[in-house]
Amino acid sequence: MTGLQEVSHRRDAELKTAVPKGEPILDLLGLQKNYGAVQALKPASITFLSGEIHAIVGENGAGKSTLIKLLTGVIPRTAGEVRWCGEPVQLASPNEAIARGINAVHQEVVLCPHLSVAANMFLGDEMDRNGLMRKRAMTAAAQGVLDDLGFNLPADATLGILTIGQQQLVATARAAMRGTRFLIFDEPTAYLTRQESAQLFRLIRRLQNEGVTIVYISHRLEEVFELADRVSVLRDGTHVGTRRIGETNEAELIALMINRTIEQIYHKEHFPLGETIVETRGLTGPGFSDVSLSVRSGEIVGLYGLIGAGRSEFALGLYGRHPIGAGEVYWQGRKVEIDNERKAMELGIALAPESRRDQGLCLNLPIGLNVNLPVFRRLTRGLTINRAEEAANADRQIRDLQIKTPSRRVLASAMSGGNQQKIVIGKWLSHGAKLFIFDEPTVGVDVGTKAEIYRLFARLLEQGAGIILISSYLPEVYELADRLHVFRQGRIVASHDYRAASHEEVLAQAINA
Amino acid sequence: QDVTIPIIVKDTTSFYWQIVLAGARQAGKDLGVNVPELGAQSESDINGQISILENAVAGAPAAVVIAPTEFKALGKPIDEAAKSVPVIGIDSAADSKAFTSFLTTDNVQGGRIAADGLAAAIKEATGKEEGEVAIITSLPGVGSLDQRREGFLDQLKTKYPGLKVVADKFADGQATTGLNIMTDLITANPNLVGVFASNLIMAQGAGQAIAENKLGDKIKVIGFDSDEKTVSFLKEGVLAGLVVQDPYRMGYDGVKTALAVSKGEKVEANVDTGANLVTKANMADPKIDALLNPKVN
Amino acid sequence: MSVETVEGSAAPTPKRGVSILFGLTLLGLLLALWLALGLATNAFWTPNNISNLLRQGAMTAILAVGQTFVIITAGIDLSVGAVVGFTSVIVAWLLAAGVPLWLAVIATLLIGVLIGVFHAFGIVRMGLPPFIITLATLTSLRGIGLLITNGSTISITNEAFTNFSRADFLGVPSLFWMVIVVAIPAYVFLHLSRFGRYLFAVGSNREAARLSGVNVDRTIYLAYVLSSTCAAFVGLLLASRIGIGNATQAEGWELQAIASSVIGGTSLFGAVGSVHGPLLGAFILATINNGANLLNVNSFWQRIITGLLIIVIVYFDQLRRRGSR
Amino acid sequence: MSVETVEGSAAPTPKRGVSILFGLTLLGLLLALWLALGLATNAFWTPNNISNLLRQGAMTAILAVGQTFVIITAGIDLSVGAVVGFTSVIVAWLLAAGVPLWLAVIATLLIGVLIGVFHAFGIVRMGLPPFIITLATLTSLRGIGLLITNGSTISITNEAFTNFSRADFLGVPSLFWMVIVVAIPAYVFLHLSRFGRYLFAVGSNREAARLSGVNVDRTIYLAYVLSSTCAAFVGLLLASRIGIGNATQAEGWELQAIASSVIGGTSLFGAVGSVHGPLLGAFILATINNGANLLNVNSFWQRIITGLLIIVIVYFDQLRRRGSR
Ligand SMILES: Nc1ncnc2c1ncn2[C@@H]1O[C@H](COP(=O)(O)OP(=O)(O)OP(=O)(O)O)[C@@H](O)[C@H]1O
Ligand SMILES: Nc1ncnc2c1ncn2[C@@H]1O[C@H](COP(=O)(O)OP(=O)(O)OP(=O)(O)O)[C@@H](O)[C@H]1O
Ligand SMILES: O[C@H]1[C@H](O)[C@@H](O)OC[C@H]1O
Ligand SMILES: [Mg+2]
Ligand SMILES: [Mg+2]
Repeated sequence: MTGLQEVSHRRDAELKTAVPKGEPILDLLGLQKNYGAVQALKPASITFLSGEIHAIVGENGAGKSTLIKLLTGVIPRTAGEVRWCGEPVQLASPNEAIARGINAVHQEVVLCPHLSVAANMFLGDEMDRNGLMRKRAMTAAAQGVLDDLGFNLPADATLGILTIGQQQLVATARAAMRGTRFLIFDEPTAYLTRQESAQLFRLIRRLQNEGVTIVYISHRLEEVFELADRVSVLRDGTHVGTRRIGETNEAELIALMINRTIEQIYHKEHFPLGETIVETRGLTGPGFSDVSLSVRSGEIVGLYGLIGAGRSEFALGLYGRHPIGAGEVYWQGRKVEIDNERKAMELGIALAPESRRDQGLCLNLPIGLNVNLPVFRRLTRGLTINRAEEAANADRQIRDLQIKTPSRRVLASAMSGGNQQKIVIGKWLSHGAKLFIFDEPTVGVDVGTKAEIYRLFARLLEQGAGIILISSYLPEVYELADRLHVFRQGRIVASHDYRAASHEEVLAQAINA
Repeated sequence: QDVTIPIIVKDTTSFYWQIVLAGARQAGKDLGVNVPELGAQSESDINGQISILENAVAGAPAAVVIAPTEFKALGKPIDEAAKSVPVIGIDSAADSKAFTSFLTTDNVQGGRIAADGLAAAIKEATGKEEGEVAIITSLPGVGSLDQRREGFLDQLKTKYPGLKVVADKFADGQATTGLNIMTDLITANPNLVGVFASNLIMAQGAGQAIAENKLGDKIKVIGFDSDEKTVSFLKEGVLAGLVVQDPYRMGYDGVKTALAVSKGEKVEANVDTGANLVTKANMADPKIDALLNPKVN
Repeated sequence: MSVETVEGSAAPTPKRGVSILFGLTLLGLLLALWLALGLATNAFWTPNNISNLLRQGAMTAILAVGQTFVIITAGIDLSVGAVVGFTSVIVAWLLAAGVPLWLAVIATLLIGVLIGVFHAFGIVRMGLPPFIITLATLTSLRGIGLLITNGSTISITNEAFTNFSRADFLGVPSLFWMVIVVAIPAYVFLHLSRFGRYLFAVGSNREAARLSGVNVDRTIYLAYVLSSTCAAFVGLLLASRIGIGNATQAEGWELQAIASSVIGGTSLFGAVGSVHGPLLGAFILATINNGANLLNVNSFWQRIITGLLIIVIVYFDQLRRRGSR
Repeated sequence: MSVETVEGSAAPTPKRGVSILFGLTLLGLLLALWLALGLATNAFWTPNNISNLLRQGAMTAILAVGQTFVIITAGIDLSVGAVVGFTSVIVAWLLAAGVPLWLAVIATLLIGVLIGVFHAFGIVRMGLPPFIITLATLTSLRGIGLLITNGSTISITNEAFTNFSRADFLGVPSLFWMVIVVAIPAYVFLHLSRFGRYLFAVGSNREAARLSGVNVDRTIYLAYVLSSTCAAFVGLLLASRIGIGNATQAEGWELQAIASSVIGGTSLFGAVGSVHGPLLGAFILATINNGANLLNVNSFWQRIITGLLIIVIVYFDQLRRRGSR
């Protein structure tokens, strides 16, 4: 026995008493959740069958994560009933859910940044002997699980130094190890590339084979069709239907989700390329080296690579957040030293960073303040801020990006994941920059809004800006980038013009296959 | 200067103890003795003073002069110290028979003197030893302040039954708190005729309240110890009187006695350095004037 | 911070009977206290006592406002009490040395600015925790003040200066006017200017603020300078009020200031706070003391009651905040 | 959080010359201090003085360990000084009432436990900020202690009890043995048991800990109970050392304890800390005082130097930590 099997031996024991495959294991009867006046989940009734992979889709703010939080005892329900193996259950605390073998990988990584990877994986379920923890054994076991899953991560590293994508892998490994009967994934592939996603899918199928029931939430419909047995759709907190996967198609799901159709997700307009806005020559810094690329007015430059390939680090370096070791940056033909973020902003660079929680948002502050943060200087009249303009700018971004909120005064933390992501994007849209760097801009954003965001990109290009688009979702960079650079271990290993290489080629270059 | 005689006061941050230290310093100069000046950061820091005593003894001095912060608590540590060096007590007593010599004012007596002074001032203003009075103590749990309060209250009870204590307040060692308490006392007790502010800081705070409200004629305040500020209050009639001790002499004679002891000379076991009531009337006396203007530095 | 984002944590739901109290804002609680004291004592609502009360809360109130700027950035300034004592010495010393009043005042405020700069330098450049650098200045400043005064006090003979704190203007004590003089610009700064927004952003997520182009270092300098300058200003007021410079005064006022701020709803985790909150907090504390004195509550009971009232008031305020979410 | 996760912030890189100092751990810095004092004074390395030093640091050290548990959960316990004073009164009172020593000791420790339970209750059930609830007990406990003693002191006549703090065992002062008696289980608890790990988890991300099935409430109870119990234990030691019960003792020790903890590397944002750090911090502070006394430094200069040394020591320690990342 190695890795995952070893630590999940309990699973076998528990599954002996399990509900037969295909029978209802978890029944929701009129389950409901209100946050104050907000009805996040209107009475919903869904049945999960033992051993199935059940996908849940819906627009941002539709109530998917809320549903998950109810099932895992994170938040108390407002009304309704939950039946577990036919018995009504309270699910009043995470403990209760865990005890029944229900576990989740939440949309926002909820782990302890100060603890090691192994400590996080075993948190709440430590191995000990005579009251003393067996730290070495836990590290070894955790490493075994990570290796077994094909995640290239050190079990003894402090979690906080990992990138957000890597942290998500840890959360996945942790849940896989502990979700003994019912396992929920809330957008697990948000920060993952195809390569890592494939590993995850293998894991999910393996768990299914072991008899675990899986709930899978994603905005990527192709994943839903690849994995799921059945799919439920939420719209505005209402359960609008459940379909067998073989009996539906993308168009129907989208129609159910947003009550209208979308002709084209990847809204791409080609503009005549203008003068070069920025050019890097042999740029080297922490996490990337010898990166030479240029961005022209009207151009989208895509960066693709696996987790940890150094794309985000390059963006932060260019933006002046991290020190540059070697190489030059030319801004509109002039050599510049960008040694802090403000200098970058003054030149006309905007960066929407990849981690909304750590870098993008002031979570316990209002949406309005978050959206306006980069532009307060412009909103200032004399000593004070022009409150009318402040409100107008915030409201405009909320409208343009369809951020689902009653008011700009609501705290960012009360937004659904996708809506938070839209705030991160919205911060920069009115900044009037020349060069926009979007690092994973559509993570967790629903298809409808995605199309809207791409339209906004086009508007920026039309105004003469250039865009660096970093994405782990190959179709996105592939369909949008005029020029696509593939990163591997901090270097550009290949560059392609618009759609010049196939998906497979690009992927192979990224993983050095 | 091979002979070292440390002096340990209660609290180095108050003027009173600076005068003691000045006296000790002068004695050191006059007698050719090295006098480290030690003390805790607050009069209520008993543990701090014990530590300082331990450290001082560790340096193997010729003798130690100490003003114990607390009667009972310093007893054993002084016994302990006296096993290796002669110990001279000043200012306040301790529960120890180990003092070779002891130079002090009696704080209970100081409280009685304050009561006498207050009664006299009230009588002068109203013609009778009657009315409502109050006492403000800077900090609870400080031995010498407790003794003054005790002496004051006892003297009122036995000698001046007409003076009724309507408020018995403890502050937090801050002049501003003394000031606030005093203004509130004035508001809440319109018939107040006298107050005992039992140390320097409280006398400053209470005096300020009297000055602000120009009540020097109506409410008589007796303070304890003196500095430039309280002396000027006395001159202006804001304060009716001050009980003053002779800290300079305690410091000077403390070191002098300690040196004598270390040389094996015979010294007096108990010296009363005296407490006096100072009023506007007697403040010009040369003897009093010397007490009010010690040669600090 | 994690603590902030906990959702649906076991917030006890208010019970029926006492529900009126739960709906009260902090201002309501203060007024309720005043009402109760008015009923319990004759002296409370006299003009004289109201003046006293306004004077008594004034200095803590100003300190608390300054402190709040720092706390909003998720920092802390333990030095303010020491700065008050120290600057009272500085101004007394300068006046004693014959420096003209206006110059002495400006010089003292400048000292406040410098202390704040030093704190921010320690935090930003040397990477020290705010707790440590301000604790260090707390300790050192008292030492320097004691050295200057040789452990004693410096009397202030300048009548104009010492009369100031006693004076009234339009029937309101000058000390309270000083609160207004500080509070209005503070309000404009914190709630209406972009720098105020930056304080919140830095306190909420330093990295996000930085990537949004906020000059995080400068924001931190600003916060600590404002706090120390408020403290130096209070040092002037204190010197004027008690007519002396004394380095050991204002001991423990940092805790009073922080407590006022937290009672006023500021979160020690940063990013939550206002200007009016700490003012209310400071006057709630002052009212408790004033009331206890008027009621002639035993000094020891007074401490016990103060502790209990703090719990009760903050509890009600927390409930209201939760309820309104 | 945000503050913690900032990477590669402008950490000034150590310059050549002084680089040896930068490599020193906190223990190294303490030893360097001892070495320097040994060279500067004859008295430092005498057995008598070492005993003194060990005694003088002991009480703060124990308080700092207790405090560290709380700080690791991102909390704070301002009450510890007051608890020390209060429990010194309790034990003196019980002994004066003729209660047998063993019972008095146990009862006093139980009072410590109860105070901790009350704090955790306020935080967990009433939703009060730790700063507020512990500040409130700080205030109230002193009041209750003063009421019990009527503002004065209670003498302890039990010789066995008062001799304890003066005794030595194997040439080491009993007070220092008490540090060891606390530190070893504390180490096992914090670094080797799962409960210790939960403290870190709760401080790092309360929500994550909760979702992992960690009993967050119980963990918080544990932390505050440990802190108060350590404080009650120190109250016993203090009562033994000064031979009286006095409610106003140990004033400001909470700051000493927190400072020792932070000097020892604990982060006030939670989730960073150890048992040995606060011990070293406490003995560094004790050494500074002891050394200044031996060197006969003027007590005002002593404060100034203490402040500066705190800055220097923490600065070096920060540099080393950063460097080693
Ligand atoms: N803590 C909260 N307080 C108030 N409202 C909340 C809170 N959390 C979520 N909501 C609201 O509940 C609704 C549903 O949110 P939820 O997170 O379930 O959406 P979701 O379907 O997961 O969306 P996404 O695809 O963006 O993740 C949203 O309108 C959201 O604003
Ligand atoms: N603070 C840090 N300390 C050490 N290494 C780091 C740190 N931050 C990032 N790295 C490493 O730098 C490399 C580049 O990471 P980066 O985040 O730029 O990758 P990426 O291509 O954007 O991938 P991702 O999808 O994970 O964001 C990775 O190996 C990462 O582990
Ligand atoms: O005599 C002194 C007293 O012992 C101390 O407590 O306060 C200063 C002096 O009055
Ligand atoms: Mg969601
Ligand atoms: Mg990235």
